[in-house]
Amino acid sequence: MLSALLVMTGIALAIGAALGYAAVRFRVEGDPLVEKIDAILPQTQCGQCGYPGCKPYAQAIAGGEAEINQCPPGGEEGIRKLADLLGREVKPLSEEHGVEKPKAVAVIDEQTCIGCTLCIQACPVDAIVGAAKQMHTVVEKLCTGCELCVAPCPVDCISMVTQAETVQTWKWRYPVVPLRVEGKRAA
Amino acid sequence: MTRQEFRELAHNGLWKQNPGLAQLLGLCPLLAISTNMVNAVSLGLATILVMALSNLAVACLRNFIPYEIRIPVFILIIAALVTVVDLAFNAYFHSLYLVLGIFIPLIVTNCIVLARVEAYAAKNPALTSTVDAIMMGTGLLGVLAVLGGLRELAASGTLLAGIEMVLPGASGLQVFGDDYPGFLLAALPPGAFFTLGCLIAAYNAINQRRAARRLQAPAPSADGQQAGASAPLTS
Amino acid sequence: MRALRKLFSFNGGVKPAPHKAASIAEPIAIAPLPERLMVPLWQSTGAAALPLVQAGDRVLKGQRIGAADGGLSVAVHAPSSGTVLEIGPQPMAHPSGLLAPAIVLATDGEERWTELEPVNVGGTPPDALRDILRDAGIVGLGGAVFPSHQKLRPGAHGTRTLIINGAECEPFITCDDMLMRERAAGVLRGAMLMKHILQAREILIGIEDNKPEALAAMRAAAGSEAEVVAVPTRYPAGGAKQLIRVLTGIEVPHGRRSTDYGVQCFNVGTAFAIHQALDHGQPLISRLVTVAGNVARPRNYEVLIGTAMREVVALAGPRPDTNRYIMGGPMMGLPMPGFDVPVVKATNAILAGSPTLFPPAPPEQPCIRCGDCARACPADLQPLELYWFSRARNFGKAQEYHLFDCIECGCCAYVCPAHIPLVDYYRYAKSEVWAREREKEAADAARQRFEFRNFRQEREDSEKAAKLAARNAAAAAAARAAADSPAPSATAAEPAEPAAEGQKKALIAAALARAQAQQAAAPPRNTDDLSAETQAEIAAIEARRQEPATTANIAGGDATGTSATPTAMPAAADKKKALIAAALARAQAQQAAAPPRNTDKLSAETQAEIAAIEARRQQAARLPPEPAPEPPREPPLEPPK
Amino acid sequence: MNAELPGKGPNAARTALRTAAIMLLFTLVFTAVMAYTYHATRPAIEASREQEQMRLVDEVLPPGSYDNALLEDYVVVGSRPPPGVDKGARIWRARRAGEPVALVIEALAPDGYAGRIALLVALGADGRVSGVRVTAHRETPGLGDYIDPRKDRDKHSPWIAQFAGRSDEPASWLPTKDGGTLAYRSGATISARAVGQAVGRAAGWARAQGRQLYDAPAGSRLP
Amino acid sequence: MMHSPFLRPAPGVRGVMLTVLLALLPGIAVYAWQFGAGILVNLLLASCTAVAAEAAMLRLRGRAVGLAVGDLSALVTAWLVALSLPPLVPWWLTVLAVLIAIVAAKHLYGGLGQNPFNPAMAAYCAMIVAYPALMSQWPAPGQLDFGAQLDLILGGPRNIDAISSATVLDALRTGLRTPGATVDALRQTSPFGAVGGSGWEWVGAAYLLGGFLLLARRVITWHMPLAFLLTLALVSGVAWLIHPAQFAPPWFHLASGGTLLAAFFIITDPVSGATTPRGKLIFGAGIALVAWLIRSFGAYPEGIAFAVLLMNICVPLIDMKTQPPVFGHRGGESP
Amino acid sequence: MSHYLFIVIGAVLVNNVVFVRILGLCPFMGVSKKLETAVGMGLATTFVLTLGAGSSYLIDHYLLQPNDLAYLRTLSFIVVIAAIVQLTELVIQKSSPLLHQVLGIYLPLITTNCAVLGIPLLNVGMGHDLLESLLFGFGSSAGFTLALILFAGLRERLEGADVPGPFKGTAIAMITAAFMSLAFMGFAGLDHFH
Ligand SMILES: Cc1cc2nc3c(=O)[nH]c(=O)nc-3n(C[C@H](O)[C@H](O)[C@H](O)COP(=O)(O)O)c2cc1C
Ligand SMILES: Cc1cc2nc3c(=O)[nH]c(=O)nc-3n(C[C@H](O)[C@H](O)[C@H](O)COP(=O)(O)O)c2cc1C
Ligand SMILES: Cc1cc2nc3c(=O)[nH]c(=O)nc-3n(C[C@H](O)[C@H](O)[C@H](O)COP(=O)(O)O)c2cc1C
Ligand SMILES: Cc1cc2nc3c(=O)[nH]c(=O)nc-3n(C[C@H](O)[C@H](O)[C@H](O)CO)c2cc1C
Ligand code: SF4
Ligand code: SF4
Ligand code: SF4
Ligand code: SF4
Ligand code: FES
Repeated sequence: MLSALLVMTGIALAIGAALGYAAVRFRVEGDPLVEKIDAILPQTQCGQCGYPGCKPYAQAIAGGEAEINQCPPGGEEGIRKLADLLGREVKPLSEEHGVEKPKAVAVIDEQTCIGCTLCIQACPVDAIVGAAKQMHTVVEKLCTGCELCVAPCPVDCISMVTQAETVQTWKWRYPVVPLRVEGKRAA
Repeated sequence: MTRQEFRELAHNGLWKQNPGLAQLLGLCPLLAISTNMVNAVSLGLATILVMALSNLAVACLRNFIPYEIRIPVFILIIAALVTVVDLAFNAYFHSLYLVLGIFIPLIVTNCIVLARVEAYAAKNPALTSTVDAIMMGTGLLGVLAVLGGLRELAASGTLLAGIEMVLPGASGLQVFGDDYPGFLLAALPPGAFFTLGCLIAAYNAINQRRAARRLQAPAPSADGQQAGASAPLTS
Repeated sequence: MRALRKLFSFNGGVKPAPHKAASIAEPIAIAPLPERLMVPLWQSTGAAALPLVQAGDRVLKGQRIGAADGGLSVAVHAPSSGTVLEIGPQPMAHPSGLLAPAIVLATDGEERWTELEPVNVGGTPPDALRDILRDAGIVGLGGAVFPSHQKLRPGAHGTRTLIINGAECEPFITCDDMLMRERAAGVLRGAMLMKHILQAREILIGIEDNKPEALAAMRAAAGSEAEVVAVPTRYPAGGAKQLIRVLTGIEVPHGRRSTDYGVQCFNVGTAFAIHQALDHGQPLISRLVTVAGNVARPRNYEVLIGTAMREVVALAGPRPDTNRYIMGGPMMGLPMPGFDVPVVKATNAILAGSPTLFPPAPPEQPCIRCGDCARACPADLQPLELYWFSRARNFGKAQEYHLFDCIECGCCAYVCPAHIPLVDYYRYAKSEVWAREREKEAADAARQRFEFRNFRQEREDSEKAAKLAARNAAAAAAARAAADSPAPSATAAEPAEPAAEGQKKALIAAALARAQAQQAAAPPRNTDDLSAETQAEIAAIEARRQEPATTANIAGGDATGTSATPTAMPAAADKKKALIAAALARAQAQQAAAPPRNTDKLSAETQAEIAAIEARRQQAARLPPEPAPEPPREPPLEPPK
Repeated sequence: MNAELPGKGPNAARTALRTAAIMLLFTLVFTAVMAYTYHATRPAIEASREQEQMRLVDEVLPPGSYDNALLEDYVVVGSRPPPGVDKGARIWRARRAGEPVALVIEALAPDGYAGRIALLVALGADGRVSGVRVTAHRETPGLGDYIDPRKDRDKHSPWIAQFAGRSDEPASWLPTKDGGTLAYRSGATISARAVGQAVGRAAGWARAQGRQLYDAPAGSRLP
Repeated sequence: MMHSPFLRPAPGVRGVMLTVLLALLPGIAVYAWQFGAGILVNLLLASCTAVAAEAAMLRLRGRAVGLAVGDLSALVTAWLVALSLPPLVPWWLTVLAVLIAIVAAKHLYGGLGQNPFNPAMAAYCAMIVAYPALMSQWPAPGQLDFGAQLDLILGGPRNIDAISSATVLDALRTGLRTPGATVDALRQTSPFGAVGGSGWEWVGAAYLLGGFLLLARRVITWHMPLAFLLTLALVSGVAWLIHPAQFAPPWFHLASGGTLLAAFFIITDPVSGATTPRGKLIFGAGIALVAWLIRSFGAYPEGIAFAVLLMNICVPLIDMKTQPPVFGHRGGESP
Repeated sequence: MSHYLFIVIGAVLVNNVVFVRILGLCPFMGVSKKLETAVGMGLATTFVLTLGAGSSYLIDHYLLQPNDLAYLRTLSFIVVIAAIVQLTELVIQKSSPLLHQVLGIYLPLITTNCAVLGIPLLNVGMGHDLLESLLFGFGSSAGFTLALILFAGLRERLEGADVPGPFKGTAIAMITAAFMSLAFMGFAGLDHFH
């Protein structure tokens, strides 16, 4: 009994001291992971993930507080990349945070706009131009489609318009694989 | 603890976060010891015991454990409890002890034990922590039992052979006839991997079908539940 | 005869049946002038041309009707004289089936040329020559429609060898063959001009050895000026990299330009077009097109750009079961979405297809990894791996396996026993990768702008810290006053309350009425103290407002057109261009004055816009926080924080 | 194990001391728990172990045939083991009223199909084999593992039982196929041959030793 | 919509598989001639099971059944399973093996083209591990008439010593465990023919013929068979030269067991094998090396099946590391 | 000499930790989705396990056995291994930031790899001496690394396969592991030929 206590005391003392010392001496500084995660997020800054922007969400993921499937604009592809980076399982987009939509841009109905500047303040990427009491316009190229400007508008003049394909932005379709028989799923 | 909490813990441990099927933790004993049902269930019980004790101990002591040495302390606690269980098996179920071999000491590194201690017991009160451990352990035990049963049945056509090691006087079942040629592979490592793979697939299939049904059921109202309840009968 | 040149060879390749004899039986014919010509604005790899005419304008043959926009763009010209009917979305010779902006001409049958100015090549500096070629609309006629003026820049170490590509390796196509037979002198003259511009030392003309007449004609024309080399017939010997390899032994890796290796390669048609552009001042308004396949009289025609394909094929007598057109050869050609798409500069052949001639592809079977594709691939790729990863949408891996080295020659799909449309998978993967790159760029830009905005807000906050107290007081007073007014201070963001709802409606009605009134009564507005920039912006927006029917709303319901959007109508585009130019100038001036900011990486245009916004901000900061000169106009909202 | 804890001041030494002290406390408490359990269960464990060994011995030697404390009455084989016997093996002596009854030898067959086969051979004082048991082997399951009676499909007359009572010349303990007298199962001759030869060698050696093995003092080591 | 290339002369997967089946016919004929028609029963049994299993799996997975069954790949697998099992195994063993091949090794991975392991060899390995006794009962040529064979296949009583004469590899492996035995002495005994096992030499020659057909029809390339046979000859030759009493000579290794069947029909399985030229050489050589090791030192007499599976495991890495240089990246003649 | 060779061959191939001894499966399943991470995890485990095997032997041989403290094995081994993990991390962090970047995130995971405790316990059970313990530890972890890398290669390829729905993900990975362990059974016997 005594020998047991002595032996374990020795081991514990050595290890406890070493770890306690090490814990203070070699603190891990900074977290490059956040940058890597942030680089994957779409930077829409829409807050649908439940965080006030992409960077905070990235920090939350890195800190283990958030799941990787909370960003609807990033969609399935984004989740896949995050899973890859973090070595986690791919999951479907969390329903409570929204659904993946085709990219849209905000369009201000200029007839209706009263120039209140509320949307300008809401837009996280300065994509809206206009001054007080001037009707405002969205610079299409800069708009990330975050929809943050839609709610604040007092006259509901902002609508989200999905972007149509042009010949230049057209993507080749996934070649259809005609292997599956419709309606013949396993019962 | 409320009923609701209890059900939540039970559902998590038994199904949603099942260690063997969903979290894929504690795989080594799961695969190595499930050659027959008796071994599997025995190790499962031992694991439940260790998990419950260690969760209880950690939940009680959690306020005294400094953050920086929490993991060494957790390991210390688990290892001590495992040793206690190991000694107890050695003393009172000696033949079983011989069969389970190093897998009793290995409960220490069984990731699920440390995972539950770290993720649950370190943050929750004693009672719920213990329940959580028991539920998680039971989830693992369930998988162990199914896996052990399937493998034993395929390999030798028996069930619960060797039960006399635990319950003297009881005897196993010869399920298939005497001339069953036996599928030895099931008792070997490939059979373990394969059977667990199929169990996981079955688990996925059930979950997928449930999810599909939930999608089909239009509203989460009373009739939605009804549709969900009647579906198993009709399908 | 010279001593035989040592030829090299490339791996892989296939030998499909040539099917060329039928269309070389008769000489090149000139296709008759159609009544209507559709000239797409987008006919080169870069951006679409900017239209220079408006609906109703009269144009002459060869008149420039679209100007190059950016380095990889070239001009487009009226193929014949007539009237501009409309400028707008039209069917396009593109597999997507999407409409693209085009200039539609009604021909007047007079074929009246605009004034043509031959160029004194010797006395013109190369840069000017390149500009002339750009404005003559010269692009590569070998299929890639890459602007030739860009390729005519000598590499870092000069260009040693100019290769003229007369290989024409695709089955069915014979337009280069016929061109070389009938217009060898012009081709050679074009080659000499390019040699001059590139300061190249030698010209090699590579022709597949199954075209003896073309070889003979070119040899006769070349004399000692150029070396005409017969190369073994094997598809894709005409691929630029493969031909360079065969003739010189040089392998040009992906991502490198052949000029870096002292070689440059042009199609024979391109050479001829350059000869016409420089020697006769004649822009690229027509090209040779092989019409073959399911037609009674396969033949080569000289066709005006913009002629509907249906009319061209009609000349060759299509058989009744013709169900589709293919632009290009059977290996690399693209299926056309309809019969009425126009001939474009990329149209080297139109193959009429029928269910028997080009039967629908057999169903795709699983890849059995037999490796036949890898053996056939002239780029030495592992097509099966590319396929595996493209199919799984694992584009990162596909790129690791050199997806972008694939030249889309189709050899792999040709030999694949599983009948997998391999090239389609690669095209799919490539366009997804490009789309992702665009998204990534957009995300990076958005991040920068977001960070910049946060930074600016902080700065403004601290600058205004002193004024804040006073302002708060004022705002509070205003709010109190507003609270007493008939419209209480409920915010519009609470739609649940019926009162708020009604109020919102009222507000909208009021705002609408105001806006309309504003429009009706010409602008006695409070814009007098705005800066020139802001005014320009507003003018642009006003202009847009005046034209409700313009831009994309008709095209496809998409959003407004910035200058890059091809759907912009000419007038709007012109106005916008002017505005943008102004903004640019302003921005540059501002940039010169202001300290460098973290927006430098943005495009000039975007920077201009940011500059405008900045200006506006400063403006707004100068304005009193609650200016309220017309109290009823400003709804009682929370003061900006 | 991460070192990512909140820094609690720069005094590393003090923190280290404090954590060490707590660690120590935990260690002491839990070591004490273990030590206590160990001492509490020790008798039961010893008993179980002996029981297990006796269970094996009982399988090769009828329990009533001797009256000494068999497990304490053994000699150890030296570093140069005799043929058929394991290095460092024990040989237990069963006696009735002090008279030799049987030897229980830890034997070894080095040439099984998949390596060594460990055996327990009981050799009566009359030179007859009393029983043989396989204690460890790696023979192919389903083919060569019939040498272990628990795996033998024929539960009524297990293969290994055929050694009991034999006193004939060990040289003939070969599979019938090799001209010996041993039966074998499903063509798996190697396992049978290996076991037979090992038993024969061990028994032959022990017989040749005569009473020497019984007379050596308990716990002594043979040269 | 239909895309380029618009010409597709390739024969289709069915054509490829049909060639393989045809190329197997000479081997099967000689097999039946030497060892009796029992093998034909097994082939039939395996084929029916394979087609049924393939169709059932496709249906379960909601795929078009006709096209995929029509590609004949299941038949190739079934024939190769039947040809690698001993010809007298009971019927249920053949059925079980084919089910493992088609269901577990092929369709759980998504069917044709996706399986990382050679289905036939996976089934063979599973069977030899599960039923080593049944799997080592090989008859001598001309030993049993068709009726007796049929009876055994249908599950009749098995008197092992009457029906089985261990294969030469087995005999060699076990024989060498007897102290003092030498290869030469052993080869005087019955199962050994002039070079390989008696009777098997002829079957091997017929497989060789089929292999040349596959080579001529470009269904397979020379890399794998050559690397495999050369390496096997090389390692066994070196060992034999060093210690002729303990190691069998190279021609014995080449002519016995499944060597020739494996060389042309099994290791060449395109789906589970390496695909790059260098990769194929490594793959073939690796199989030979591992197979020789297992034959000479391992617990199982015939190591080719395990060697194939083991090299299957390495295929992704081999393929990754042996990518041929892409056009322009050779670094050869650029200036 | 060949005795030591057999220990290594036996530990790497014949009694591969993962496929035959069935140890270390959680990281085997968890960290094998990408080749790079598999290599990192393998290297980290090899380092720690080899050291752990050696130091466990020393503790057992010089501290526990002389004092009849066999029951403290589990506890002392795991504590020492945890300490080794931690110290390795510190040493690497200080001496080679690059290596730390590669291995850093795997080190903490190693403590819950049951091979890390299982191999030292097996060492004791098999009565290995110091050199044998080290070789056995090294061989086993090399076997773990080999299994992990090969498995990761296969899994990367499997990502593209059209696996039936319920089998996607871990189920098919398990089945792949089953075939791999079947293949490794072919090595049976290679560690004790005559
Ligand atoms: C080994 C094991 C197998 C199980 N199999 C099933 C099953 O086949 N079907 C099922 O509905 N639940 C199964 N369960 C899950 C529990 O019964 C689960 O708690 C219960 O289904 C409640 O889930 P629900 O609230 O989502 O309906 C299983 C649990 C374990 C541990
Ligand atoms: C597979 C393939 C085949 C080609 N075949 C020819 C050809 O036969 N003749 C030709 O002029 N260009 C052919 N090209 C286009 C050339 O690669 C290259 O773009 C062209 O010769 C450059 O000349 P250009 O810029 O004048 O068009 C082919 C391209 C590819 C990818
Ligand atoms: C995979 C496999 C495992 C075998 N395992 C054993 C075994 O454990 N014991 C045994 O005696 N024979 C075993 N054998 C059988 C022997 O190889 C051999 O066939 C048998 O002993 C016949 O020996 P003979 O040559 O003396 O007739 C096995 C055979 C195979 C194919
Ligand atoms: C040359 C060649 C060899 C083949 N060899 C095998 C084989 O060894 N085992 C097998 O199951 N299938 C074989 N197949 C058939 C097919 O490739 C196999 O069923 C796939 O692995 C199933 O996906 C072969 C096919 C070809 C063309
Ligand atoms: S949901 Fe996505 S895009 Fe929106 S803020 Fe969160 S991370 Fe950014
Ligand atoms: S304009 Fe609206 S939708 Fe677009 S980025 Fe700004 S706030 Fe988001
Ligand atoms: S040719 Fe077709 S089937 Fe063969 S490997 Fe290539 S893609 Fe696969
Ligand atoms: S299409 Fe691409 S992958 Fe296919 S053969 Fe041509 S270059 Fe190779
Ligand atoms: S249980 Fe063995 S590693 Fe997790």
